[in-house]
Amino acid sequence: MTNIGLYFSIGIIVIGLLAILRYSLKGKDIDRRIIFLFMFITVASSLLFKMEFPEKPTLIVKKVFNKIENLPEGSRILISFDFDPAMKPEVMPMANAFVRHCMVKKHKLYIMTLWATGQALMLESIEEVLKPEFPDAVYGEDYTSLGFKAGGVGVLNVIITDFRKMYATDEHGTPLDEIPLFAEVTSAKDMDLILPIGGGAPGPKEWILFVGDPGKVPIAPGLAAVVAPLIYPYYPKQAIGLLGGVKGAAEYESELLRNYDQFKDMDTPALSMMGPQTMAHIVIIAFIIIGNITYFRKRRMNDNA
Amino acid sequence: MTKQAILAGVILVVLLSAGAFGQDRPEAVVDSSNLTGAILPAPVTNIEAKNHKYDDGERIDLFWEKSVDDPDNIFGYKVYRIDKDGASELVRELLPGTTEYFDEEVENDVPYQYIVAVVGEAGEAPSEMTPEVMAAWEFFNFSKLNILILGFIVCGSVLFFISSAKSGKKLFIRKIGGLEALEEAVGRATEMGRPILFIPGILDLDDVQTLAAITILGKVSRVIADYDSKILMPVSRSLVMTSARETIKESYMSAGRPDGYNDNMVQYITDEQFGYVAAVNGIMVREKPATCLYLGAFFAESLILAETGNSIGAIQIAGTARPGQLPFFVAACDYTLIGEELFAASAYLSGDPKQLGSLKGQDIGKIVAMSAIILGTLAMTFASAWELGFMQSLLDILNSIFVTN
Amino acid sequence: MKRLIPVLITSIVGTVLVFSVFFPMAETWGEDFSLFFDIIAVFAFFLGGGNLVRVHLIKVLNKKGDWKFSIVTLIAFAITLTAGLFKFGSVDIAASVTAEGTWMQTIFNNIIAPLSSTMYALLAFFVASASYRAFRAKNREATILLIAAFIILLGRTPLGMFMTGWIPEWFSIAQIPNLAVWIMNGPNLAGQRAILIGVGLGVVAMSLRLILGMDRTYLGSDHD
Amino acid sequence: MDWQIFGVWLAAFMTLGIISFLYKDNVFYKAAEAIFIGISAGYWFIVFFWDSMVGKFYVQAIESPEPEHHVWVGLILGILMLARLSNKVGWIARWPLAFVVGATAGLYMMMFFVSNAMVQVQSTIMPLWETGDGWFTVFNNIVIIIGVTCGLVYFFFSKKHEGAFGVAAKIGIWFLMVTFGASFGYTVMSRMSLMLGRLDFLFGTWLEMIP
Repeated sequence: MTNIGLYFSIGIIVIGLLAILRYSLKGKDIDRRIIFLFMFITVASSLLFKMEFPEKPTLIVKKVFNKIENLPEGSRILISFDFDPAMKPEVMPMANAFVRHCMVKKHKLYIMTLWATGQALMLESIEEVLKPEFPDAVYGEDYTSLGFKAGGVGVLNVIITDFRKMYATDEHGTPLDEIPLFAEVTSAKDMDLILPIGGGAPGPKEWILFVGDPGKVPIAPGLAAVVAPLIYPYYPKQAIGLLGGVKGAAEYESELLRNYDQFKDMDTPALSMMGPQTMAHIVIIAFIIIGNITYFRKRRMNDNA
Repeated sequence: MTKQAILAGVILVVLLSAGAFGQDRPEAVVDSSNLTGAILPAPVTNIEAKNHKYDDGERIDLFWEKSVDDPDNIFGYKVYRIDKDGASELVRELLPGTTEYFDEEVENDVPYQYIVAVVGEAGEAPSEMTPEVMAAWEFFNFSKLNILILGFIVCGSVLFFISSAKSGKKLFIRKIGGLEALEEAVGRATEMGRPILFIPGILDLDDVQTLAAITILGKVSRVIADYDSKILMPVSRSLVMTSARETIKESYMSAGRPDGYNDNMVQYITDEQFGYVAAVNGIMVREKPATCLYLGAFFAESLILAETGNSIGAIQIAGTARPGQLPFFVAACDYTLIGEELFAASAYLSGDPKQLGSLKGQDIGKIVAMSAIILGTLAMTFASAWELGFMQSLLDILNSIFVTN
Repeated sequence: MKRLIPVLITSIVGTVLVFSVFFPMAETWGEDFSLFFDIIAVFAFFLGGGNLVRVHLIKVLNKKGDWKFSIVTLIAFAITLTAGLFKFGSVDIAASVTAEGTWMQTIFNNIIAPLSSTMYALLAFFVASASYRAFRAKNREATILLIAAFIILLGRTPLGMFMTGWIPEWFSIAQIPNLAVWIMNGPNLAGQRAILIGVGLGVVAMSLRLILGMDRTYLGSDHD
Repeated sequence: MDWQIFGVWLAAFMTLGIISFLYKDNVFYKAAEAIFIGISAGYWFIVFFWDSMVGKFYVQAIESPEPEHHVWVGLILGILMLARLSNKVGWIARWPLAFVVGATAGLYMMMFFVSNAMVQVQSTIMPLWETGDGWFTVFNNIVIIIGVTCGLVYFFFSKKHEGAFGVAAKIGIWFLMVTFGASFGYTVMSRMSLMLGRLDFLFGTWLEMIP
């Protein structure tokens, strides 16, 4: 049913654009209300009919994916949920994609947060993605969660030398020494990869400066779009790659879909958020082209006249 | 709301627990009771307490080298402050790995001593007591001397060219397209019998861009008064309304037409950003101004205004210093004053040689900036690539000139 | 006299605050100014709000144009003021006027918030119409603008990769999405910096003109 | 009637009223606009009033055990503002205005000079080439240096844009154009998400068409 709606609206948009193109060949400008109408139909239909496009990852995202993909099975990966509900729509998809990817590659997952407000989001990811999708994963052996600890950069300064100094127990009160995952882990330096997700302070920047740099641990941050340009300069020396905003998350989701059949039914919030935006971009691009055609036709007609 | 509540809660808990810790055992300066038989951790070394420079006498900075047992065998550090009567107070507990503490709870010109104790399983290992130190009050902030000097160079050159213009020296000032078009735009509105819309941004009078807008309004309203055309000025701040009225009134006075002015030219709408935009959009489509001027601080509304203005066929001149909004004005308006041009506009429009002189002064600032960038880059490149000593010293000099903290 | 005193006030206050940053004891004066300013702004609102009421009352009394809507504005204004001054719906009189459960909060959530986010959302439409009209290769500058915008737009869609994905890995910078990232971090950064430096210098010169009293139309005239 | 549902319908009508402006000015837009102006003007005054007069002035100057007397200066300047209500003493209202203008000019003069001019100059000083840098990093660094200097040349007021200087100014304006084009393109996406939010409200929360 939805597919019919989707094809129907794409059909309308394409036919409409062709009609406008023909009109513009006469060198006439169209009324801006027609553009408004197109934008409305485009975004509304792709929202209503869940339009999604496969994304081909940019280099900077691909490097993160490849890193997780190529680490040997059983590598230790730490994910830090350093964000609050306001940032959630942008960065939660990244967190979930990372969790899925790490679990499917049978890496050992260490989950924590530096934000008090990140605690609930961290749990949400564990309860709604990790547990239902990987029922075989055993807590303590395949993944573990340290929960929230106040102190920001202070926490980072400690765990770079010793987790046990900061965390006597995990989130559930089990002493770290009783958790198999921590048997051979002393500090954050024992991680094979760290994935800090967020956009404020403390966040990815602090992870790079206080853990990644001094501990020589590879870091691949997931960032809210507004802060992405501020973190770009750390790539490629201090961050092996990064995911910026919904687009980065969508590229990652799409890469997961392409490589793993088992994920074909997973929900892809970033891809479905990208759908309407991509359509809108394409329509805007089309209008820019049409505008230029109109302009050059008009100029030629004026030259001839 | 809930976020703030959570945040407030967290802060409260943190403060309370800090307070609770703080009162734990205030007398325990040297608590080395070795009950468990474990060995005391090594104390910190090279402890140093210094008056924080260039403040109002409110802070003492404490530095030390961490214990050799940090982080394996210690729980953390405790900072004790001892006043002149010998009474000690635990001021803070710190995490392992810490090597500094800034004490901001001190009184001006009172001597204090400090001890940093390493807390381990067996108890606390205190450091040596620091010599007496006072939080002294300084008159001048010498760390900002470079800013003062650079400021003097730039301001000095502005003042120099103002005074040289006063003495009648001729100055060349390049044409600024948007400002050249201004008079023509006002003339066009007069011919068409339609009003001129002036939007001074959405910030209050405590923003420099709004100030720039008001100074430009002074010149524009003079032209409007001369042409006897009509100005519409909806504003989103009451103070801006008051100052705009004074400005326009003065222009009508000096144009010799005091009766042409009335208070309704400037209208307060609402402080709410988009409420104001909704109203301005309404005014545009109903009053159909022939010329729209958007000068000042603009945010997301820039494009909403400029596109609506475009749909009614108005000539639009915009100007803002906010890089984020310039693209929209450049795309949708006929002329745009980019950043610096906005602040230069009123001097340019005044045609007054003294004010034009200040523009030339600004150029000196640009020369300083450009030379610093080029010299600095070359110095840094040579210094790091070939390890040339004198290049490094040149770089150090430049860094000390431009350092800001 | 009527003009001399204000000019002196501007010059003295301005000069003092310029130098306040260099003296530790005066460092907080800037914050004091913000406090004064907030208080002044409240009083100024009596003039602004008064103007609002006056304008709409006149419209209603003269039955001019859209006078019926002016009634709506006046009523809405009066209701909000009353609800806020007496803190309607507030459980605790000491609590914030916009606290949970107050009328002010309800008004904000159900009227102001949807209205302003819709107004904000209109931008999506205006961005499209502005691109159609403005991004035309009229001259060299406009063409550069067009190309930069086009690359960034393409880079943010799968189209960009689709078109240039064939470019080999060693020259992957030429792939449009990567090129888009570079434009943001290279030329865009340079342009932004030039603007910011210019603004910094422009503000210095303008402030000097104001403090020196060279530019003072905002102070009105001697005539009244 | 359920107030929750009433709230959603009210918000939906407000939303549609504003959107209808895209077609043309109409009664619904005028109604939404009138309500918007009245309510928001009142709202912000109330917020500022409680925040500044009570939260700041009353608490600091009167209620506090150690009253801060200088806060009264603000109150006096504020009261002087009201002189505008009278034609005779209206000119006194220029004093607070002059105070605000002077303070803003003085305060921001140094602030802009430091945070805009000096900080940006300092962060542009960087090595063109460092051991281990690829050709592209070097290229990018050169582009930034050229861009900043030529951009500044464009802003020169007191020299004719001709000869080599003119070429630099031309390159400068090109850089500015790239900046504008790129920033425009980059923001398109965030503008779209705003509209998505509103449509999601209309189709989802209000009409319940989205599952």
